[in-house]
Amino acid sequence: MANSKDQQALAISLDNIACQRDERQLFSGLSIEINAGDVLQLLGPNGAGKTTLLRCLVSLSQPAVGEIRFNGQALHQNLYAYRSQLLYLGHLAGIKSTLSPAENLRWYAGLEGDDVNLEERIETALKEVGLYGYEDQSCFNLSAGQQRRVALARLYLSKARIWVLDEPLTAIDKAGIAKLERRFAEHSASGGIVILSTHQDLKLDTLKQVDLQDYLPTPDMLMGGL
Amino acid sequence: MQFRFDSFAEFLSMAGHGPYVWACYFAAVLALGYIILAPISRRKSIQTQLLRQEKIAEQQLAMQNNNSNA
Amino acid sequence: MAWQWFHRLGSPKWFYEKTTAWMPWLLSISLLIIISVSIWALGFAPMDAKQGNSYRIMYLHVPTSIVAMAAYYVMAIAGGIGIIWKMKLSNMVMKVAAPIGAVLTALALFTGAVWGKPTWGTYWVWDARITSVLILLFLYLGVIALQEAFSDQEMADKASAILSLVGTVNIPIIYKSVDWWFTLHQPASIKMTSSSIASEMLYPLLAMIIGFYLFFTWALLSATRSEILQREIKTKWVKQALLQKA
Amino acid sequence: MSSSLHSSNPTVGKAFWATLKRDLKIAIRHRGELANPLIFFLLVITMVPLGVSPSPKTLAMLAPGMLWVVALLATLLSLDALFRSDFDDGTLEQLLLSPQSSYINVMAKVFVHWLTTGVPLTLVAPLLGVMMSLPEAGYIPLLLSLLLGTGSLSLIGAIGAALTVSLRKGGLLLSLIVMPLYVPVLIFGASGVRAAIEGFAYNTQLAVLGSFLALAIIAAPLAIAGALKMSVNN
Repeated sequence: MANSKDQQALAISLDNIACQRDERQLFSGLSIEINAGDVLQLLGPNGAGKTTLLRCLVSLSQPAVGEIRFNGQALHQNLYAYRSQLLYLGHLAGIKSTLSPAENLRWYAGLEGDDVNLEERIETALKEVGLYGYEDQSCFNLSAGQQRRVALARLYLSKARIWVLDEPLTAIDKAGIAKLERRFAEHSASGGIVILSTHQDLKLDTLKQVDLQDYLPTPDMLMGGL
Repeated sequence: MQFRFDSFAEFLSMAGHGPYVWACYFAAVLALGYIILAPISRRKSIQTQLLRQEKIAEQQLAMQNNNSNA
Repeated sequence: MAWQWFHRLGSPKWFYEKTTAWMPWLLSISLLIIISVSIWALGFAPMDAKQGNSYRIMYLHVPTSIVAMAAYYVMAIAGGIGIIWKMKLSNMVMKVAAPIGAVLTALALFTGAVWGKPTWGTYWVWDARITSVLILLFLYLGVIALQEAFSDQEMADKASAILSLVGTVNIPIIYKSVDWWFTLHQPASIKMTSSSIASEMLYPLLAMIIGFYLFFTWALLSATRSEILQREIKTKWVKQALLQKA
Repeated sequence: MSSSLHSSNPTVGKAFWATLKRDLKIAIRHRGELANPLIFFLLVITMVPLGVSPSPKTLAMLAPGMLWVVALLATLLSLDALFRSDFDDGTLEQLLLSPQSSYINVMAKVFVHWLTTGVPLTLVAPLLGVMMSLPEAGYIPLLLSLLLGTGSLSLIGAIGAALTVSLRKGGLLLSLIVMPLYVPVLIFGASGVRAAIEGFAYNTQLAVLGSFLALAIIAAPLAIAGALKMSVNN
């Protein structure tokens, strides 16, 4: 099954997107094409709307104007296919502190319905993020950075091809960042998509950058053109 | 069709049921009156809100003009 | 074509301008009906053999109960349309229907209770109809409280739409259950609906029901218009509409 | 239900089990909190003889209704926490993003809620029935009606919990919006027990409770999922 999916094309297109938050226009007129193998970095100061855009991209919110399409179809018409390919790491880590790292990852794998060699893969994933030996500790004993790494272990576990990551590099040390960069490169080389927001400089060949400040709404739109 | 009561006092007392009947109709007047007045007073408050905003905008505009003149 | 009409109806500005002309008419006709039937009911209607003069309250109680109930459905349907078609106007109608419905429900409850005193000798009887109206009031208060609790208008609209739709599914069940519960606990000794109502009394009652429906329509439109002004306060046409008259 | 869907899509059953297992594990790790609704149930029932009268006759008369009302309140108390921690740590949005219909995951969560509140409440109810001098004929119907009824209570209550999860002070509001919706369940639950005590058949009441549960299983998760989507969308 995984093989047939690998051959499928992946294309996300944003068509003239505008987002607002609390009645304030954040950006508008944003059109991007994202294809298999792309790594897209969102730039912009705090409050520019990076998180809002990422939440629209995973269909947790809807843009005020415009449409997001997956393989040519609007997201809401294609939701199952889209979400089967999606991995989202939000502002909140999505880790239950009562549970151990392994138990958290087991739940995520269960949601994907993917349990082939699960225990082995969880072990490798935790090893990759430097949490080997912690797999059976409760997460509330872990530090903030370590909790963040539990969430990042999903990047080594999941078969999803579209990664949408909101500030994945916060609270991660230099070595960890280098390792994640390599992981992004691998993912992009195997035909996946990475969309992330970060202030770090990434050293990747396939990197595309979008600065949300280039899409600030024009003054007359702010005044009540809505 | 005829008036069913002999005197006004009788009309008010309604053979002992007067207080109940009148209380109900009085309550109806209050309720309907509230429903009628609420949107009107709301409209008024929106109007004053808007006027205040306009005033502030005018003031800012005047200040900007003063600054540019100076 | 039909869709064009539907979208225009969804435009607050179009709605506001279109309804301006109707408002005085609706209000005056409805008040005319309500006031004239009230006068008739108070002074000219024949006395009921069993209940005496207290039955004159029926001309208030029955129409308010009916309209209070209908208002809930109007609210829920508006909420449903707001969720499915994301129509702004529909959300506003839903929001303003709740307080109007609650006031009418409270009035129905009050008149029912006061009517009970001369009829049954006590203000409060746990009879099926009054209990149902009381629960209807709670449902309204829930929707209003939920609407108030959110600072974000869009979330408030969605939340109260979902709640009122859930309530709509529940209302028939609640009514049937309460009916069933009542027959279980109270043998049919207290029965307040007279089995056959004389046409002389029936027609004014029907007129009153129509009057209340018209009044509710006016109230709904009027409150929606205020809500439109509030939510669209930043647009040019609202500024013009409000400042010209000031 | 999950088995029929299981055949059409193998991942649906897995998602259901994954969420079920996860929530059960969390519930077991927080066993202390599991006891809270039960202790509340016990405390309120203890207050009744103190506040009303210790005479067995009076208590027996109050027992069916009292036991049901307090079970209902205990369920209400436990509801606020149903989605709260998932909302706070971000797993709620992850759950809603899973490719399976949210129906499945929501169902799993509510099922665990029922297992950890409805079932224990049902199991201690006979004990409290003794304290309330419940006549002998009432125990079986009390157990059955609570078992069926608490399922509906969990499902309906979860709608309220989902609507208020993004509000910091949602607790009281939750009770306010959910309680009117509980009326039918309360009426039929309590009256089933009463009918049995008075020597009548109570299968009508159980059948009605069963149909409420069926309706709630079909419809409530849709409302819950919609409400959760609204709550995370900000």
